[in-house]
Amino acid sequence: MAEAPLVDVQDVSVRFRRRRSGLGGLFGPPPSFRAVAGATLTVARREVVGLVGESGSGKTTLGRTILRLVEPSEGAILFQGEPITHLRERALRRIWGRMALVFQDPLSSLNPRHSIGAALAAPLALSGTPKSEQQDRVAAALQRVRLPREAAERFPHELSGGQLQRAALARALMRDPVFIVADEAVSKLDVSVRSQILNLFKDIQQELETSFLFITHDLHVARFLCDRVAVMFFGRIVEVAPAAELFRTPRHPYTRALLATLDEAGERAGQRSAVDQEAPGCIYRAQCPRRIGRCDEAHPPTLMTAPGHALACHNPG
Amino acid sequence: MSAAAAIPRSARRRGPLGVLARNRVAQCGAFILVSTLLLIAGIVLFSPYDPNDKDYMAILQPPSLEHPFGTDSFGQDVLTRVAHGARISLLVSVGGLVLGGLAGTVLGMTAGYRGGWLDAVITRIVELLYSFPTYVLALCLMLLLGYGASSVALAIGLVYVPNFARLARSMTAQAKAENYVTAARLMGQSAPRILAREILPNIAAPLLVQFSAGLGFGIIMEAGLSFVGLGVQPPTPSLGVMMADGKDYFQNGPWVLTLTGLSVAWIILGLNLLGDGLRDALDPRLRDR
Amino acid sequence: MTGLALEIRGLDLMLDPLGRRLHVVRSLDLELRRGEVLGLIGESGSGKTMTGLSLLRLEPEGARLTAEIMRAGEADLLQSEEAELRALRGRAVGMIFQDPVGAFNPAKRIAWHARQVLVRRGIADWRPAAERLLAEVDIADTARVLGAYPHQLSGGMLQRTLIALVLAANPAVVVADEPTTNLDNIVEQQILRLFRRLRQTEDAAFLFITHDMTVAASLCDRIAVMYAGEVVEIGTTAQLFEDPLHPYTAALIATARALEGEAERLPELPGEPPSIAEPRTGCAFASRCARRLEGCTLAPVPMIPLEGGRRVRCLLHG
Amino acid sequence: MRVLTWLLLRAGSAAFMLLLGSLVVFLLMHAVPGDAALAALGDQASPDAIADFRRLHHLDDPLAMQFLAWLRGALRGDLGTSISLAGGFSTASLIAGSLPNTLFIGAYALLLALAISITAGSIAASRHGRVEDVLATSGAIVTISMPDFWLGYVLVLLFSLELGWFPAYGFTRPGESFLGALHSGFLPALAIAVPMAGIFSRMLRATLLETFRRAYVTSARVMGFGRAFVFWHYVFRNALIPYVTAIGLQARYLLGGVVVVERVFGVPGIGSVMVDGAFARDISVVQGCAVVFLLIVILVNLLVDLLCGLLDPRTAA
Repeated sequence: MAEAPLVDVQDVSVRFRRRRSGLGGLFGPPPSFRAVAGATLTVARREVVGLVGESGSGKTTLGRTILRLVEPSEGAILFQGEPITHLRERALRRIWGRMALVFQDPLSSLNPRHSIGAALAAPLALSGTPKSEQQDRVAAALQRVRLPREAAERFPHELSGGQLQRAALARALMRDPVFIVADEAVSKLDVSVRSQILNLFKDIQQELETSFLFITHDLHVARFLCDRVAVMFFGRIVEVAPAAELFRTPRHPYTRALLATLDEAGERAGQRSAVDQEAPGCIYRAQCPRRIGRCDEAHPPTLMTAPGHALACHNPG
Repeated sequence: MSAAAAIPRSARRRGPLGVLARNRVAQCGAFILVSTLLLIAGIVLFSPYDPNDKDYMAILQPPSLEHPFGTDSFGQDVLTRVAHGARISLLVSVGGLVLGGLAGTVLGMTAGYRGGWLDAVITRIVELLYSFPTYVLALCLMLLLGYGASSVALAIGLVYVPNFARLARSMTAQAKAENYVTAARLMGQSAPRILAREILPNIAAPLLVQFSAGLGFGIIMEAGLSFVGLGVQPPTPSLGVMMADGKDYFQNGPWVLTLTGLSVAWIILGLNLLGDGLRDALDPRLRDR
Repeated sequence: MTGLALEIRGLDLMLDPLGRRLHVVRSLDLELRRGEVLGLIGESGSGKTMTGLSLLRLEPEGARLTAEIMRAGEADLLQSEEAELRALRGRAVGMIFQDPVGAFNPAKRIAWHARQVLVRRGIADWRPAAERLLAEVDIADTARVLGAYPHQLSGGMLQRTLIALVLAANPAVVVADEPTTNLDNIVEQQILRLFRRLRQTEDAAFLFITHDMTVAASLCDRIAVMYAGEVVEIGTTAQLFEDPLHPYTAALIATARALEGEAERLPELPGEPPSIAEPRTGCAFASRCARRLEGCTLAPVPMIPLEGGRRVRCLLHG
Repeated sequence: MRVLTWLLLRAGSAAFMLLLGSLVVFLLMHAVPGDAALAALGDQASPDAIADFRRLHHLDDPLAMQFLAWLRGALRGDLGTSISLAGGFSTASLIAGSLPNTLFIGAYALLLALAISITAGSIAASRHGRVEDVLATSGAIVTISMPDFWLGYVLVLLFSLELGWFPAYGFTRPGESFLGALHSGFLPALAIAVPMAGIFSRMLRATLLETFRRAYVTSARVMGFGRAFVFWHYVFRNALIPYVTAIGLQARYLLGGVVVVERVFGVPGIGSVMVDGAFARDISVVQGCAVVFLLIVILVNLLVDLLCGLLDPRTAA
């Protein structure tokens, strides 16, 4: 009997209303669009799941929805078996103790007016930890991400990019979360620093057995870190598979186009064109080289094609 | 492990005091203000004349060593009266700005952070207040409250509520979308705590700049209201009252109005320079140019 | 007549923000032959963008630029007359930016932009010329693109348009500053493919600035690696990838390889790039270098010429 | 069609603001201490006369009814009767007689301020950091530090009493002689315009400098376009929207200034009417003037919105 998943995302959709402002917002784009459409995904205990896709694919929104920073308009989200789909902020605060988020830009995620030490100690102060113990735990957290002790007295603007991301990770770990969403956490870092941070993520994951949802546009990064990878296109998860399998035998035409960008001689992928979300039919059909008649009729259902390999395609390769 | 190498400390100090240490314009403004305030205090304490001492032997005397700013139609020493008047005007303006600043900031931060219907309601009220010409709003309030220094302060406060509210609202809404606020929410902090601890320190600087610029305008407003006779009432010597008085014998004794106004402009210039310096140094877009 | 599209000798650029002197480009030598693509690789703050702007003489106000030689084709870029420099911009050296949306005047249609560029070149009948130019960069519906405002077009489309407009002036050198970094993977590949085609059909030489080793490898004939304001190694792409000489180059390539392969752990370069404001005596990379020698921190390391036009700034190869 | 709908919506919202504002003014004025009947009839009035007066003016009706009655009247152009002027002048006729003068002075001042600020702001920004910039910037900060009414007297001292170029007091209505109005209105308009111009040119300079830093300006210079061309087509054109918006936000200061400056120069404008009304505690006059002032500001803002919509291709297209 398999363990119940830590995070269970069931058929979640997120609708955003477009803001109407000025003359233009009035009749331009449709008043709402689905940033996430019918996403189903699980993250098991100790598992690292990658969420890859291009900008605008909805991967960041899905990550934030799982953390319930965004409320889904349809579907359900279960965290450790408990439905959190429509909890209010007050109730969420209890859940958030076990979840954390690491941002793309660490500088923006740390309050410029607070020292690193103060930022790390803030959640401890809330839970009434005595001052002396706070200091010890801050020091321990810094050590875990391999920052010197004195970093506690520094302010964010005094740290370099790599140090900042370490500090941000240390803060995310302060409340011993069981699940961390990392949103493009290494994409802004310099090449020579990125590998340090990627290794650090891997070490922390193995040491603390934390589950991760690792959002990235970089397929190499996803392969390096993740056990399973989900591919998103225009709000839909089109394929989920164990990382090695996905990179060896991608089946969705979009996954194939994406992977083809990895090697230079890759096959030609079509121009990206605007997608009408509300029209019936597969979301990818306009660009798809394997389009068949059925693709115009309905978006393909997500089916398990092999153990752990989910696919939404009428005519997979 | 070289990731654990020493992290150098940034030498530059931040915050208003740090700005004062390196911004020439702000220094200039601060110098004008401090020296003028000291001068005012000195005159109020040590002037040989009382602001209301009438000397009918020395009516409308042009500036001299004895009376550096001359005397008015009652033979009162204009410089002494300007010092006392400046004290009143400053008090009125500071009082008004503190009231307006507090109310506006609270309203704006609430609207910006909460959003939704509360934001819509507050925004409408603020927009409405902002649509009244300054003196029109003040006049209505003066009629309601009766003339006098405290009413003027209230009127200045009311006029300035929308300025602070708009600023605080937009900056709070911006800050709310910032990652550090999201991070604080995820760390379990409550809304009031986030507003006070995370957001306020980050938006305080522009509010401070607004406050300093507003002080100058508050003085002008007090002067304007008192000038048309609907503000501070004689014999209380506010700058506006003195200017109103001075205009009556402008042709015979132009120095009363001219020098009083010049003093007003001088104080406001100090405030504006200080505000400008603060803004330039605190606005990241204008920094490092 | 040297046959070089671009020749730079001893370029130094000193910035002066708030009285702190920053030496952002240090004794830089580069040369580009006609039709060549040179990759300029470096991390943020390595001075690669400043090098690009220097070629257009658009260094920030108050900066001090010195060089022995700086020529693009026949044009001397070391002019001091602003009017003469303006005449060179676009014609001697063109530039393509990272953010194609920001490169267009938001208040004007694409046609307006095309007209300004073409009329400046003396083409009165600009519209057919503009349509031809856009067709050359694989834009199919030229009429729609010309009639659109910048905000109505996608990033990839705008980048194509900008490339077409820059090439319209037949510059000797095109500086492309991270032109694909802001684009999605698939669009990025398309633009890179366009560059690969253009280098064969156009006379211009390309200086391709990027932080991405893989991108550079797929496009460039030669690569120059910058670190903390200096070029530390320059050579053909094959030379660099098969046998990187500078430890920094070697580390970059090893990291890229490890990520592409299925490594369990990535090779780490300790520490972080030095701040450009820090004073330095020797090699800027010494503090992170595993093969550091005694002499590395004592005196500035000169560029050491090797066979096959290769150069490296490292004492290990002196 | 889109524009029309937008206009209708925007006008509706403006009308709502005006209604809300009228209500606020009505309530404020109603709360003003003192009995309107006593004020109108004098202390010696008999109780019967007072009762008659109150009945005649519906002073004993519920507040809501009184407001509705006032509103009905206002829509018909009847703003009540002035109690302070002999002969029972109607408030509406007082306002109608004085409003053109105020609008004339206001528009005159606005034009002067625009002319000064566009010149000074453009020069300062394009000569950033040089002598011209320093001069313009210091000039601006000095002018915004001067009370406008005091500046009025200084101007009178200079241009009327010393040089005799302009009248020191009094105003020729634009209806009688437009040239005369231009001549006699110059000093009051200038007194309002100079501090305004200081504010405007600082704003223009700041937005121009910000626009100068935009990527498209660098891009234009890269294309080799001339300095003047880049300034007008790239910088100035794109700085216009924030500039116009900022000017719209100053409407309440500009009209506020008019109220006081009219007193200085004896311009028979609506500001003077309002101040006189306030002295006489003439509620109907003050109320009418306040609402008309509110109307002007709301209309100005509507105009600014429309102008910005036209200037922005994102909305105009």
